[in-house]
Amino acid sequence: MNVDFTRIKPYGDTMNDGAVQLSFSLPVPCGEEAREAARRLASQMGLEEPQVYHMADLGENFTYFIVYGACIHTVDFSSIRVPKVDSKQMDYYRINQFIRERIGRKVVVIGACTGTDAHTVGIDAIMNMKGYDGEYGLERYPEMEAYNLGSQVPNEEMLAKAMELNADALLVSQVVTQKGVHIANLTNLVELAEAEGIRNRLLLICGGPRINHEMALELGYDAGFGPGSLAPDVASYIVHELERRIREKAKAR
Amino acid sequence: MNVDFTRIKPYGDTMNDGAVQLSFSLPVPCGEEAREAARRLASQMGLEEPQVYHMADLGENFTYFIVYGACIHTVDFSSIRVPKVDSKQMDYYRINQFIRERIGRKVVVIGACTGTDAHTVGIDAIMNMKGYDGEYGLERYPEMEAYNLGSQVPNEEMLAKAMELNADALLVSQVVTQKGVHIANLTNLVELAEAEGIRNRLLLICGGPRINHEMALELGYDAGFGPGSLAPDVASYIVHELERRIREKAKAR
Amino acid sequence: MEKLRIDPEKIACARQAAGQIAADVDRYIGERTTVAVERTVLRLMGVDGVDAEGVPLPNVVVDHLEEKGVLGLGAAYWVVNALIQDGGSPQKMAERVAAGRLDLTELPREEEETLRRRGEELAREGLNRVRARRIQRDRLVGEWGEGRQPYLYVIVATGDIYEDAIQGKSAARQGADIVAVIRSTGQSLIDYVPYGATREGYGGTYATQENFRIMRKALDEAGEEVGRYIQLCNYCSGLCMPEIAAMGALERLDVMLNDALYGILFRDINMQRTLIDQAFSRMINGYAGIMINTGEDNYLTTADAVESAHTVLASQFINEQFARLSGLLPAQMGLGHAFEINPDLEDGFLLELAQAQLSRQIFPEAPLKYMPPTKYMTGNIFKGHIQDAMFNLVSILTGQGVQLLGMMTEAMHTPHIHDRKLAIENAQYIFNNARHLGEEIQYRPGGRIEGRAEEVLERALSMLEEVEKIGLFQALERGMLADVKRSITGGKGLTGVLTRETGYYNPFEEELRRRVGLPQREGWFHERGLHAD
Amino acid sequence: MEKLRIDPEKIACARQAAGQIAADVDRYIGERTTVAVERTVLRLMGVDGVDAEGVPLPNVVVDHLEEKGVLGLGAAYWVVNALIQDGGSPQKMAERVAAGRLDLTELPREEEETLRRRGEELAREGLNRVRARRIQRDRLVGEWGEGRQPYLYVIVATGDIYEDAIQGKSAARQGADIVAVIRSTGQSLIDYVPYGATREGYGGTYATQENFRIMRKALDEAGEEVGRYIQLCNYCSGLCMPEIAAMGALERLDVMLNDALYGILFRDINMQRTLIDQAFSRMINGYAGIMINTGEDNYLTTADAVESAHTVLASQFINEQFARLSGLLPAQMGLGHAFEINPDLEDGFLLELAQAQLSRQIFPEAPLKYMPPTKYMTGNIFKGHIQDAMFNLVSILTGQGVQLLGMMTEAMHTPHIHDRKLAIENAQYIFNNARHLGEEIQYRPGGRIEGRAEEVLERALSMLEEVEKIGLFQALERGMLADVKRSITGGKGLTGVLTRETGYYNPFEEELRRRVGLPQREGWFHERGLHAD
Ligand code: B12
Ligand code: B12
Ligand SMILES: Cc1ncc(COP(=O)(O)O)c(C=O)c1O
Ligand SMILES: Cc1ncc(COP(=O)(O)O)c(C=O)c1O
Repeated sequence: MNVDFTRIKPYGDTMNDGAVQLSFSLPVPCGEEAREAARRLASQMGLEEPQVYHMADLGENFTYFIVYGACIHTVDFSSIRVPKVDSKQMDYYRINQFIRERIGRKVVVIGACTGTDAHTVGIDAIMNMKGYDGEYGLERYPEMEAYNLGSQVPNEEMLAKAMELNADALLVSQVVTQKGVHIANLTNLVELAEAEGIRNRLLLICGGPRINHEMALELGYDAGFGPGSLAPDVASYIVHELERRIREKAKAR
Repeated sequence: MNVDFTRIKPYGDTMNDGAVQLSFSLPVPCGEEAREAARRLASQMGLEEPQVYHMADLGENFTYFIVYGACIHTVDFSSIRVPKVDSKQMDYYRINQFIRERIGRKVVVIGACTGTDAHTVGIDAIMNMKGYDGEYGLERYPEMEAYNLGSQVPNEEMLAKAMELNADALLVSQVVTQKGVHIANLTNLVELAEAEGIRNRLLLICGGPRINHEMALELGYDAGFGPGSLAPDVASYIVHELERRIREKAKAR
Repeated sequence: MEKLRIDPEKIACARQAAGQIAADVDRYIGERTTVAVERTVLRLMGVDGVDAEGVPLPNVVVDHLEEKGVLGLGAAYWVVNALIQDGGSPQKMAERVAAGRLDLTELPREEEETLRRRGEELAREGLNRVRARRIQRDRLVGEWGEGRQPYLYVIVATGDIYEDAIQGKSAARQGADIVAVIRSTGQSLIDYVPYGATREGYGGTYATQENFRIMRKALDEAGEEVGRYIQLCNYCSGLCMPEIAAMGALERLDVMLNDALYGILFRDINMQRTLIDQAFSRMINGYAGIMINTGEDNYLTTADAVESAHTVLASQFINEQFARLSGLLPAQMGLGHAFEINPDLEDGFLLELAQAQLSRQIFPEAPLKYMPPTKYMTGNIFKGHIQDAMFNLVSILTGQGVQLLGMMTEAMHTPHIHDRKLAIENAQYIFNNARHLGEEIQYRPGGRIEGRAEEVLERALSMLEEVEKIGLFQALERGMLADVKRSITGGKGLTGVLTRETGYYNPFEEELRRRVGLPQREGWFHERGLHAD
Repeated sequence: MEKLRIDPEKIACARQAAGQIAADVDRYIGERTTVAVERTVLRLMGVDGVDAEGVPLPNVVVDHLEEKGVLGLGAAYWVVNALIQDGGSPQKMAERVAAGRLDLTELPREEEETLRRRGEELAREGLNRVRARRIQRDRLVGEWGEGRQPYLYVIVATGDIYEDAIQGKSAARQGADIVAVIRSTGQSLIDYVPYGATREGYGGTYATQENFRIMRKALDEAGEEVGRYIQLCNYCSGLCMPEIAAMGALERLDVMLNDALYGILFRDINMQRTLIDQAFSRMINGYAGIMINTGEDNYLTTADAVESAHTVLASQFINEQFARLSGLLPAQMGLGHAFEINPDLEDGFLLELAQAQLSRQIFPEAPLKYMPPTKYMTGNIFKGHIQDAMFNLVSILTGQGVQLLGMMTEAMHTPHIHDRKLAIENAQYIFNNARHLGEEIQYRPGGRIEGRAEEVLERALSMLEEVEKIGLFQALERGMLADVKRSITGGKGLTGVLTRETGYYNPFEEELRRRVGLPQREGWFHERGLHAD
């Protein structure tokens, strides 16, 4: 099978058949007109021959649909470039060694689950002594001073702590994302840091199930880590970036 | 909640949030670029903030995605009109009475699962003596002569039988739809009937899980019946339409 | 039917240890009250509404008394006094305090007996309103009927009470038996109850009395139409625990999340505060005929479900004893547990089954609340949906009471309208298709399942014995529950804890104890006096 | 482990009745052959390819002999004769017949002994090729390992063999143990095997020898990489049943759908034709070490699964006996049954469990082939996915051998690439998570499950006794199986049935019987002679 990577299409069982499954509800009463509405919506989404295979009355004049169709859109896969945290990945031992050799002092890191968010499992996975998924958390790193402030920490408190401890990096976890609350909260932290004039002295790092690096950059962070991240991913990034900044500053002087 | 029926949108938990779930595979190796490709495809389909919540390596350079996003398209529900088989629905007893009183002779009906299709359960549901879902099949109707030719019946054979028995209606079932084989097969039957010059003497009716009335009309049939159809639905249609035609012919003379 | 052969002796010992643990705490909290308890008293007297700045009147009055340093006598003392001196209703009185036109502490002080008479009257009135709601519930259940257990419990959590109402009605029509309105993040840590209808919460909707009313009305409408009384659930938890109990009792809620320890462990609320608040809140819930749901399931979101299974059981024992001390009947105790074992564990299903069956046998009358897989739910909605199916299977196999339906979209968002539909279909299919399977299978004596149950009970027992030895406060300080360490003076809300001064007066607690048949605190004071000499 | 207490006496009686039914048929078919059997003989001799019009050479030669009215002696007779007379290979000889340059009946006739010598030689050569493939399979399984039972069995059905190869490899990487290539609609009714690689079928892909090769290669590649021998399955069914067996044996297929009655009931193939064809096809499958899968599951697509459960069991007994007569070992008998009970039936799961466990106990060594829900699958893929999960659960609980994975998209299309992935994940999750559940549960003696099993066995037994009395042909005429009535002279392919004339020669059957240790038909002729007098 030859794939034209400049024009890839969904695949079910035949190259370029465009097979896509959809499901959604519409605020209309269940019936043939509802089915037609679902079909038209799918058409607008670029599905040819949309088939409503299942329709269910949800009550209150809502109807649920499961639809299959053949998507007409294509994507140029060959031109896709995804920004990635591109520091070289090191392990626990190499990271500590790197700090000793290239930074020469302890790296201070503060983590928290900020705002009203109380989902600490993610930030704990990165920071806790006992670690996660076979990797020690940052608290265990001898060359790091890691402070986990826990959950529901106001941005102000986190920044105050950062100044008090002269932190190198802030690790912010955001798990609740309903109505974009994480965006608002993350943006607010950056703004506060800028207002305090300490934005440039800090590595601002965020993470969570709906975070990715690209989006973190857009929000004004230095890096973002999504699902499945582990302590060495973050630590590798921190120490490399820190070293780079220290070097740059040295040069500038 | 006020719904603007001229511009309905998918609904998750807030009016007009556009929530849509998608799944599909792309012929690309699993990885961040694949995720981005999926996101772009979803964007093209009109999903804002598409989130790839699940990505799985299918091997052989295929990747599967589950995506959610907010659809920007709207549908004018208020203007939707769906063509429906519009004969008045009658029950077993009324249908037979109708035939006796208004047609005055037995109605001859031939059914079959045509082409290479061997799925007889659907046509049997409509025709079999013992019936289906609580409704007797056409074979049971005293005022009908119903012949079920069974499965894998060539179109030619079905038409020959129609001429031999001077049939009023042909009931064609098509269940296998892969690569549009049902369309080809159904079209072929209409063409043959026209070539034989008997198209107008017959009610051509098709049915099956992927058939609907609108599509049947497009294919040149008089009516189409989809999933969940029952014998009285079809019989009601047949007898009304037959009576109408007989009346018209009488007038024309 | 006793399906697992487990040692009744061990169960009895565990229950006794938990009883002792709860009794120790009860002694401690009997000497204290909280701002939330006092606000609750005001609410039960009928105080409602907010002042010009939007501060709820119960807060205004209690803050006023606290400021004056006199709250240790109980809000009721001052309010009843004012009513006698000044006439009017508690509401009017509160409005005057709010307007700065009344200082409760400056009024002349009535004699105790007069106070008591008026106080008791108010308590009777307040609790009669609660009783009326309870009677109304019984009548409606009688008229409309209700779902059978395991109840299908779903959540709505749009953040907008009007959307919630639609989603709740839709859920009812889909087959739900219980609809819970999830609270917005953060509400549990605010020391007042928001007021009025609210339309923007995050991850949930604010619990307000008006919101309770809106949902109650919506579900009654749907319930009448579908011919099934639909139970309404909210969160009686956080810094306003007893106030929410009162609000729920007045608005005919049917189910309340209400745990003796949850706030301490998962919201870092001060342990004294929560333990005092829960006791009063549970008396109200008990009297209102509300089923409580405890939160043991939460342990397994941070701790490992295999490793920490016994902590769930131990906590169930403790919650049971606290509930008993507040007059809740076993049939009102929706003790929590959860299907949180890693789905990729070989034979994990056997362990789940063991735990669910064990809880069933240990708490035979409790309508156990069974929580779905959440932690190991991923973006793979298809896999998630079958995890939920296995969860439903365990439930019907072991006869759980309240089935908090798992959503295939657990890992992404609070439920969309159709997520609930699919979840309900899932449970209905499994429950119906395997309805009597539990009656038909037996567990191999001495097999993996029985062995696991024994092990969990064993470990729960030794944990309870340990806690009994050191006391619950110490145990919490050492992090024995959910791996979370809390100090007795740490956490939120400690400033809201007060010692009951001599003459402390809470006519509602007294009346509640009378009506429910619990011994009076006074009695206990005397007793203590006796023990002390 | 005998989990259901069922009467061994009844099982023995049923087995005996089925044995008698099969023996009666065997007597009948021993006197006959079919065009397909004769074409198979040619294929085993190495005849392959098509003539100028695209007609397969085995057909050309057999048609040629039929035209001349001499096929009753067996194709081997004429071909061996020609080889001796004329030299060359069977292939060359067939090509010459195709070109019209050779009339086999016009050559001088060799003596029987010479014929036999050459015939046996050809048979040995042909069957040695089969044996080599079998040995190769054993070696590869040894080298790469294989999946554990229940095997994860998936289908590919794109219609295009090259897409099938991709999908098959992808399935292997996803975890499949067996990959079946579904046939295009209609192939079963054509009286020849298409030739070469094919790229357009409907609802499936044509079974051709080249297609077999392409898939075998693809799966070997994937198998080597994933470290698990991937079994290839196709359909040894329809008018070319034994030819496909030969092709499969030569291309190292591992599993074949192969049922003694399926073609009769579901494809309206003449019953004599199918019964003769199946016997020879099964000898080949047996010798090739292929596992057959029977098609009892199909009964439940037209008949009701609760009502007609016993017909499935009865047919399993019959298939077992036919298989035995062809030298198949129990370990090669993938007897079919299916999870087709209406999911909305209360306690339907209990009935499914009873049936699966019953089959397990009655055929303890057979790797039962368990078919997923199909009939009650709808466009609701989410519900479908959990129906499949329950199906998987029954399988792991009862120890089935081959798990034909259910697809959530059953009601819409042959599987898409990710449908398979989700289906495999489903089975892997359930199998692993409940791995030893079967060992841990027991069925309540005399309970609903045991009662159901007894009832099904009882009814199967009386059905078999009835069929034994009237004979299988009569039973089929009366519609006793699958509610389908077939006449002994009706259906497709009857013209392809021939009486074996005196002197009929089929060296492959003889050699197969010798190698497998079955009695020779000749022996049977003698026997009959004895009985007859
Ligand atoms: C466990 C859990 C809880 C526990 C939390 C316990 C605790 N101490 O953390 C409890 C029960 C208390 C809870 C409560 C609530 N929860 Co909750 N909860 C979950 C659940 C089941 C799992 C989350 C989790 O632990 N994941 C495991 C960790 C390891 O993954 P992670 O967070 O993604 O972290 C990884 C990466 O993202 C990354 N990472 C994360 N943070 C950071 C930070 C940095 C700097 C870096 C580098 C990396 C990084 O690294 C981690 C390791 O790989 C999810 C559903 C689900 N299955 O995802 C819902 C979920 C997150 N909860 C949800 C909600 C709504 C709530 C409530 C608001 C409900 C309510 N109204 O009562 C409450 C309130 C909590 C609050 N105030 O925030 C929603 C959020 C919806 C949304 N998208 O907005 C979810 C998705 C469930 C749902 N479908 O409704 N919850
Ligand atoms: C049962 C079944 C079989 C049985 C059929 C037995 C029989 N005698 O009918 C058996 C096992 C033999 C079979 C075989 C095959 N099947 Co099949 N089968 C099904 C299955 C499970 C159910 C179909 C059914 O009986 N539905 C119940 C009836 C009552 O519904 P219905 O047909 O929609 O009929 C209703 C209406 O549509 C309408 N109607 C139907 N016809 C007509 C006609 C008229 C005139 C009117 C008015 C109304 C009407 O009224 C009926 C009652 O309400 C479906 C999957 C599924 N769950 O749908 C696959 C399915 C249809 N089969 C499929 C395939 C591919 C095959 C095979 C080709 C596979 C193979 N290669 O071996 C074979 C070959 C058959 C062939 N040559 O056609 C595919 C078709 C894919 C596609 N869309 O093209 C399906 C969808 C399964 C799948 N996902 O792969 N199959
Ligand atoms: C007992 C209990 N209370 C309350 C909550 C809700 O948390 P919050 O305090 O954030 O409302 C939960 C969470 O599930 C719970 O189990
Ligand atoms: C035993 C058996 N043979 C063959 C088939 C396939 O049918 P066809 O004959 O159309 O290839 C099936 C269908 O599942 C079957 O069970």
